[in-house]
Amino acid sequence: MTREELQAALTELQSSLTFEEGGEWLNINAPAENFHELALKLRHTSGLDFDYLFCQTCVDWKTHLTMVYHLTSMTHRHNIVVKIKLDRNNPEVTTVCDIWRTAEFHEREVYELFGVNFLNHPDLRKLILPDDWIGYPLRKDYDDPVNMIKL
Amino acid sequence: MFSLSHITDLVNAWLYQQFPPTLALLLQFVIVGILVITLFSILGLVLIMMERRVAAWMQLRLGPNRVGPRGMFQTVADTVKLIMKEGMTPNGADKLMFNLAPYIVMMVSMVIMAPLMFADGFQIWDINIGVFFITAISSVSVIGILMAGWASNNKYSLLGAMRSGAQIVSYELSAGLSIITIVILTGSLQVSEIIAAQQTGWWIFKGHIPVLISFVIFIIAVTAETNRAPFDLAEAESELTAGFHTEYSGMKFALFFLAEYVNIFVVCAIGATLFLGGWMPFHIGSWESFNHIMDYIPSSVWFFGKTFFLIFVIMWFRWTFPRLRIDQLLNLEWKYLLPISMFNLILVTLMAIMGWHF
Amino acid sequence: MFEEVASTEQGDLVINIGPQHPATHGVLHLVITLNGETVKKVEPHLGYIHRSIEKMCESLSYRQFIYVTSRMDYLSSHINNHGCAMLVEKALQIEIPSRAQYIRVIMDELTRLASHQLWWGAMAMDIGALTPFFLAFREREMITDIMEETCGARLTMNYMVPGGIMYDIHPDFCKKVKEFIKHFRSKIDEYDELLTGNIIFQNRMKGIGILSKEDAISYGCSGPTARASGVSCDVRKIYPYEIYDQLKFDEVLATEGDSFARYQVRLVEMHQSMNIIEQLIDNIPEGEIQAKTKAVLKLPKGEFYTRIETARGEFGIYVVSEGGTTPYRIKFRSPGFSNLSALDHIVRGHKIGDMVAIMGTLDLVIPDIDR
Amino acid sequence: MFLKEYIKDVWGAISSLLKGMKLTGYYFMHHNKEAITEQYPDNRKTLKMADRFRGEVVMPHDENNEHACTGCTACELACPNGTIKIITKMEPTPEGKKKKAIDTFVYRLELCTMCNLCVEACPTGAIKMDQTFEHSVFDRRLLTKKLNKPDSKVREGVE
Repeated sequence: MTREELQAALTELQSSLTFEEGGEWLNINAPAENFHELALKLRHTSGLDFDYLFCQTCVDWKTHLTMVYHLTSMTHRHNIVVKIKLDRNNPEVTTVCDIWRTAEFHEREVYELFGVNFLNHPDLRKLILPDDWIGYPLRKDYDDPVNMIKL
Repeated sequence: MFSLSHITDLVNAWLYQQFPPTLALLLQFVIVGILVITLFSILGLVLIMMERRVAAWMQLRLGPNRVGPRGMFQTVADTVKLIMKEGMTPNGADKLMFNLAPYIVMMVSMVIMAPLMFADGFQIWDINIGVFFITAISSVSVIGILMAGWASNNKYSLLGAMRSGAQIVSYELSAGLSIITIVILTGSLQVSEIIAAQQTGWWIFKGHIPVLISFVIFIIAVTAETNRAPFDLAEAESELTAGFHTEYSGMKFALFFLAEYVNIFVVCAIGATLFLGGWMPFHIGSWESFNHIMDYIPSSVWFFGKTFFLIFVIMWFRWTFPRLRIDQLLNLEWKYLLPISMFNLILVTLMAIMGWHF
Repeated sequence: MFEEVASTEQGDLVINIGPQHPATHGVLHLVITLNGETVKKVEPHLGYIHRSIEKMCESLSYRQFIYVTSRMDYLSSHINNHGCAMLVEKALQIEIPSRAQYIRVIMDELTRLASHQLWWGAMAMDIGALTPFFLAFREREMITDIMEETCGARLTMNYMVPGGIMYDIHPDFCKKVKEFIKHFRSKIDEYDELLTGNIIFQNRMKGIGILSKEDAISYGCSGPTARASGVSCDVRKIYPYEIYDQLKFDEVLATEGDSFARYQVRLVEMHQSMNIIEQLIDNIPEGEIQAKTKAVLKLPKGEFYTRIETARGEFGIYVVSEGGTTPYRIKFRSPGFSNLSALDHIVRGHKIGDMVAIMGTLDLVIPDIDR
Repeated sequence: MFLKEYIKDVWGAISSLLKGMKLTGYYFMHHNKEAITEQYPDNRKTLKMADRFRGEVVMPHDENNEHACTGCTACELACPNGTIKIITKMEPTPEGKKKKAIDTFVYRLELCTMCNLCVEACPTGAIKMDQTFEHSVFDRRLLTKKLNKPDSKVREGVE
């Protein structure tokens, strides 16, 4: 599907979506509430079939966090980027690891590096950092005088 | 012709002349013990060196070439290193079992040497159930490995030992069955008689296809029994780091290592004795002059030549094949080797009864 | 982790494979729960070689951050660098000269070959065959020599720069590459003789570790791992970059999804890579090797994503730029990370030996997973 | 027929194994020709590194003890690891004006990743990569090097 068709199809799916101009692929801003429903629709609506979550990450904008989901469809070869704005003090979003299994590890990574809490995640533990680590290293205000080398 | 039996007879006569019979016998025990230990250490050094060279040459490498001329003393240097290392015992280990295990493994491989005939008339103990003795004793070595694995208090060791137990117990069967084929053909369990029966030709040539089959099965089974690749599941470096001897260090590890190589020597010597005629020279029917030349080669050279050829074959396996999985290993034994050797046994029996061999 | 141990059933054995273990090719830590020899559960614990490259890149300029990516997947360092250079070029809309494109593609394919050779040897070592490792290194040595001569280093080359390549190829380059292709074509049959046809190897591989197509997609697998399950995901074919759309090569696909399929796919990919190099090596056009770029690169405000096919799969770079000289946020989508997440699913119910073999066929490079 | 299949299986298995053994056997017999080992410390005399091999950063000086470094710090800015530190001084020119010149070119080998970015960035070609690769020393402080030789001057005409 082309960008315009995708935009139309997605608006039909959920009217509360807003779209960003520019960018290589269609960027969608979705609300954090009911994200799981949207994700299910994205995955299973025929014609969309976003079955491949190839990148999932988070960006710290100092005022808020943004979850970024890069989705593609293995059958139709179209891509979208879904962004969810999260409250920085209490970031919470429903997990998508029951829809895309790869999200399990990616969400664990985001959980420990950004402190985003994924609701209903089956196994939300630290993956990379030691279990007793305090703080979220990839946040912009993170400071660790011991382990960080400033050039 | 030069023969070792003269020397042994001379020593024997001299001892009985000088000392009372009991003391003479005891002195003979001591001499034999020293000889076996010497042979043991020499074999360890030579075989480990050989393994390294074979491995290196098959792997496009040069092998050890720094210590001594052409790297000959590399194993000596390694032994010195291992002796000087601290022999650690893990904290939760069963101390007695842990320390005993390498010696049991070692002793087993020493005892099996007793009925081997190293040359014409050069034998420690010509027991009349020689072959049976060997199969009986060699199955004790699994106890040492199980002890080592269990006492180490390490999960890798435990898994390795359990694998090794399953493996050795299974492969003993087909090794035994293939030995029995020769026993049937010879009609004796005595090692000297088995060799004497091959005066007219080695069993591998005289026995047609059935003996060839049992020879192949024997080689496979002993490779498995000595925990060599492709059946090195007890060690399985990429799976269990070092298997049953993960926790061993220093000299205790060296004993395991040495025992493995001596075991290889022993099983290959048995193979050479049973199938390749032991110290018997290679003869071809009525080529008298050729047979005479062959006779001039000392019998010990024949024996060691054959043994080392088999050892080389086993090393060749190790550096070529990937490792089997544990269930495949047992499948191979129970679904392929055992039925084939059972069937083969019937064939051999038939052959022996009908006298179809040469 | 301790709760996990407590919750396992009576009689289960929990074993730590790693962080130092011959099978993990680095410092991966797997906690496996065993029932006898059968694996019930595999739980990767990562981070032993985590260097926080993503955070580091936030303080490096767009010229500087390329060299760091060599250290991620060190076996396809060229391709990682290439991806980063491509991202900068895409954001700044730089057209790179065709000579640079040709050389880049040749370098990529040589890297892929070297990586697959090392994988072949290492995987053979995982299943207990030690000789293939040396055979693989014999051929790989030729590639690293070529790399050393042209790029100046053997492993972490840093040869790609935004706008082209750092310097021109060595005068002997074409000759040596042709020599290598000729040599490797004659030697690749040995790989089959020694391993592929071997009955023990086939029994160890066939029907083991089956990853279905649906699972491969769901787990985000890419590269040969996914292609062995029938997922068409070759970035070179689907989203062609540089001159891949003008080249004749096949996307290697298998449908079985087992270890043997993954093995075969990589082996055939080696042939394909050689074909690609042969198409290019005689036709490198003359001309510039670098496009004109500014001394200080500033990416426009926005978000950029580039993907590139490394030897292990799809490598993605996601950059959020605030318009400055350094990235605001950078995320590397490493193929190994997603492939590793499928490990637990594939391995369950297999024996320990199979687990090691499956890990070998997944071709994990731990710094790539940990970043 | 079952037995025929069984024998065929066994034969196929054995022949596949023999094929592999043939290969390793070949290498065993031809080890002199095929060995690929490099006897590294022994072959130092004949060992030739590739011209472009990046071992460490050096600053070539000519016979008048002059180099081409103006102390512009382009390399320092280009270095991703803070490997290079340039300390400048003010030097009087013949016309009586004061001019910025290099005092010390500090190069910390232990931080260097041999990425070649400094050499690329240098506008005057003052530094280059050397082919040495045996860098191990017993004292870490020896890895911090001063690249410009004592009393060296910047070459005439280099701006």
